Amino acid sequence: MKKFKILLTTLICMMLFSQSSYAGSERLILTGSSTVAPLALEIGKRFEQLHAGVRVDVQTGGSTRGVLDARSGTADIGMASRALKGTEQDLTSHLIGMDGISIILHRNNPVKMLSNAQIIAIFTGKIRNWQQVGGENRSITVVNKAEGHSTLELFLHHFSLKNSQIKADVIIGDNQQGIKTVAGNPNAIGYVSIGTAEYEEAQGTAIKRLPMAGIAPTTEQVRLGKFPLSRPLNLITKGKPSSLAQSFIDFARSPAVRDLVEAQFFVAVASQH
Amino acid sequence: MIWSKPSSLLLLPRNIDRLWQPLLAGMAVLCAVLLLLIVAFLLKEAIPALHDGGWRSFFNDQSWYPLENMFGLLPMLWASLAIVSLALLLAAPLGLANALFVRFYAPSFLVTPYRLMLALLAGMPSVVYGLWGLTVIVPIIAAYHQPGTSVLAASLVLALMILPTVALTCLAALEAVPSSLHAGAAALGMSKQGLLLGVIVPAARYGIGAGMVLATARALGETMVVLMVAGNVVQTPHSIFDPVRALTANIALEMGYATDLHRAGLFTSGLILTLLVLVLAWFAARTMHKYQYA
Amino acid sequence: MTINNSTTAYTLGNMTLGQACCTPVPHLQIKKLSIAYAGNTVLDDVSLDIYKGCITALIGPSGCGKTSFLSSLNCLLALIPQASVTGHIYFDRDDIIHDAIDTMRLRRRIGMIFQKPNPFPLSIRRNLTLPLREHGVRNRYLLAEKVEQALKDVGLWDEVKDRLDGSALALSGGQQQRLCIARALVLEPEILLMDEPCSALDPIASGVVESLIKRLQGRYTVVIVTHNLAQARRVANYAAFFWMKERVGTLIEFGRCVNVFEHPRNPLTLAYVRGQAG
Amino acid sequence: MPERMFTLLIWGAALLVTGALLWLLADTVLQGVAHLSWAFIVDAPEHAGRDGGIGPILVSTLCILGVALLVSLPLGLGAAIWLAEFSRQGGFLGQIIRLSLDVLAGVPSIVYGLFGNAFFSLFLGFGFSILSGGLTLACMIIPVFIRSCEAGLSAIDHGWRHGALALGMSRSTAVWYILLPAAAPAIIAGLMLGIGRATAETAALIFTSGYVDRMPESWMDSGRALAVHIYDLSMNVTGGNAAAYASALVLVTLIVLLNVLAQAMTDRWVKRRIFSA
Repeated sequence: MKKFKILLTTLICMMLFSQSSYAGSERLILTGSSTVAPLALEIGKRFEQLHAGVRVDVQTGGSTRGVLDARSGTADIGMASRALKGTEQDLTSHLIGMDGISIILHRNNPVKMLSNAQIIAIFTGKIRNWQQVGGENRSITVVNKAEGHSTLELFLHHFSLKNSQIKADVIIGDNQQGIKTVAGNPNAIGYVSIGTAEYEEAQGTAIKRLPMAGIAPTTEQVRLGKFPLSRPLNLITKGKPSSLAQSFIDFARSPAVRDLVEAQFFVAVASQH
Repeated sequence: MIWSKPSSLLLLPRNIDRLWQPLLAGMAVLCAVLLLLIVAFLLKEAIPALHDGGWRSFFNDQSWYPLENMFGLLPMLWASLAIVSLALLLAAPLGLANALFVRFYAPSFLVTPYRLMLALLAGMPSVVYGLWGLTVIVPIIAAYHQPGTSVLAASLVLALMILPTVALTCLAALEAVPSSLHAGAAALGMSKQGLLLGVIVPAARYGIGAGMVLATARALGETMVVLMVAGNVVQTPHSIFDPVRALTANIALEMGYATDLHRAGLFTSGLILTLLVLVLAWFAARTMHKYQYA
Repeated sequence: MTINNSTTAYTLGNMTLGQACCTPVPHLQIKKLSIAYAGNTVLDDVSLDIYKGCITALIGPSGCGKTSFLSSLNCLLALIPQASVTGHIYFDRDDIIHDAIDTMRLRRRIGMIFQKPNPFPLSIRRNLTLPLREHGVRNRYLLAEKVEQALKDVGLWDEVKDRLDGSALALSGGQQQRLCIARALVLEPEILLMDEPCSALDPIASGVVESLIKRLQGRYTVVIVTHNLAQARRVANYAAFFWMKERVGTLIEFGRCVNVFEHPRNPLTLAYVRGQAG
Repeated sequence: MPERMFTLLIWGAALLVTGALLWLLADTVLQGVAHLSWAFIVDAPEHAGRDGGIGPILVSTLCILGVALLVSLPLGLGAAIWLAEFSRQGGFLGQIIRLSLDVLAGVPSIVYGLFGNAFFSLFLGFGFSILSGGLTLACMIIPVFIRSCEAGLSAIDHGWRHGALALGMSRSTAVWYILLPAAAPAIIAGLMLGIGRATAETAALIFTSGYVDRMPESWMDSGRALAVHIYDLSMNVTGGNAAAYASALVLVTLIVLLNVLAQAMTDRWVKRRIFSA
């Protein structure tokens, strides 16, 4: 009985202590795009080092979620891998980088190039074998994204497709899952963020990016504004952000994080000027 | 005298039970109210999708494309049912056979380790089954039929996952059969096979049945395994190699990203799942009821 | 009729053998008692006095409501859902059926021994100290003293004094039943209700318990249900004979043990005690 | 069907199942051990979990489990005691509560996740946090725990109950000193079932306790559970399989250890009940 009481007291003390430590520190909550999240996480870590007592929590949830959380106040800052839509003009976006969307194949797939028409035919199920586009005699595994991701929306918009037209074999959630799926299947075709794909390739993952409309899917082409399927990476706030959020946004847009942005293979805004 | 003898028996409000009873009753009611709370919150979140006859779209729409405001749940419902029934088709006979093995065939030195193994695997997290299915079963199926993630993969892993539970519940039901029945049948000169199939298994049928229903409920509610190995493509399955998305996987996959009507749609599928489980629980309770009075 | 606190009847001590006082003063008065389960009457219209310091045996065939009658005396019947009791049971001026009484206190004063020995799954010592603590005895020395005395009273002390902290469930059936009696005695009750206390025991253990019951006479008021007519005859001062009439149990005859067994007034009683019916 | 065929069939089924299960077990243990080290257990994850360890995740997992048990144990035990010892037999309230508990026990974990997200995270404003996750898990294990405890209490010989009451003991005393220790095996079984379910749970935690794989600093911080980490590594992280298997091994070992611990603690409790004077 005595031991139990001691245990209970300790627990309560721990709770009080942790509560007070929580109250003493400032916290920034970022939610939204899974494309921006890894970058925001890295920026957050550096930001924490510079600002003692600040904790930056990053949760993924898709661009639309980021927009809505910023609007509702659930998050201090939303993350979106797209521009704000017409219905979202009540919010403010802060550009922190640029990214593109690239078609990816398994590294061992001999196919070097696909035209837009071929891509559409593959994703709508009209072409079902790699032989039809100059590859080996294998059936194609189409990897599509789950609804709610801006990557999917941009891809569909670019090729003027509806999601219901796509005949997918596998549906994936995050960029990383798409890359893992394609890397594990020699017959797969998918599309992911260029930044994520370049990062993964640098890590030795067995994927390759395909040029689109003859333009190589690289950070360089996105920077030059030549790559057709490119998009802004934004931080979203409602009204005037808190001073902490403002300093985080300023920090994320400053040259101080340029190496982080480039390490994730995105185009840093600071370099555009 | 340490305590004085009560001069009267008249009630004094000293009884400690009077303190505990309402407290404990309150706890019990609180636990039960949880069900109401869950249903209420699911309904509250699902209302935007249900009102104005919106619920009809869940059954009338062709398929699930929230971006295009199509909320047909039927393909996923069929997928869930296909996966579960195939898994049960595999797990039920194998589980029963394993229970018979442990009870009547296994050499005595094997019985305890075998039971331990079953108990350990029954407690294995489903995400571990999913991980194993994703890295072992899916590539094997993919070698025969792309992409590997399919109804078959999900059913196989799910069957393996519920097998220990099925075997253990069947075993419990078999052990509940009185041994006098055993001796009686053996005295009639019945063969072991005749004894098991003709006497023991029928005598244990209600216990076995209830175990199966519980296993079905568990398989139907399982999320991680189907999310990881079924492929998650929304379509009505036409072959066991088709990748499909189950109702539970749909919630797990899209919940983090869903907003507005889409989110409401996911809560609706949660409601439908709960309803399915309710029916199964009622069924199991009825089976058990029969069992008690058989 | 009230209990005099100063009498020595309730102090513990080595019990003496042989006849002690058995005065025909009613300790419990039962008036027109009827018991029904879910509307089916099982015992109808029983009126009976239980005499102070005497052993009263309840005899009769199975199912005639003897056990129900016994459990109504300490309000244990109220635990069974749908059981209803009508009539009056007077104890210490209170009607325990109709007055708002503290059943916990009532049961401390009216102990009960069950057919199947039911020592708690605790140590032998704890079986005795737990009820004492519940009723406010906290002093360690006093507890130890009372435990020893109770065990000596039931003749168990020499058998278990070396293993008081061993599990009570390790005792033999007869020892368990004596422990249960000790557990009831340690609370210094006034009345002991015994529901076939020997029927689950072997003949030797049964003999030991029976002699123990006999020694309780004069110090406690005992009501004992038994199917063993010879035993009833050996231990009881009074006997009550119950019988089923049209599926409803009722009291046929009550009187001094000798009278009921030797010169019954009712032919049914005669047939039963002679072994011709029941 | 000849007798021998049937025997062969039974043995075949046993071998098949044992083979498959041992395959799974061996894979988990062998692949897990290959990546396992002390550093893996205490370090923080790096590169999305490819490198580094699972230290903060282990802490989050135990915190979530702690919250779940702290809430569900007293509540569940109290409810079970009321159902078994205080409620009127065949009473209306008792029946309703039992029925809803049966339904709750069958509700899929993902539905608990939906509820936890809507109720704890959003309605009560706990956000993605260890508190939300723990409370959601508590809701999930309470029905299983109650039913197990109640079954254990109901299976106890009525003689003890009557004996205690006939001695003028209160029901509360009888429950605390006699019935609970006697029902201890069933209570541990329920506890183990609950711990097993809570530790293994993934789906209900994704939307309640969240993904953050850093060391939690308060109950309101988001914390990634081990099961969620395994899911993330296997689905989202290229080259994460080795770490996933190592985490899986840690998770399974953790569940076994917690079971042993629960068993030992209950044993001690029962002994104290028997022997303290």
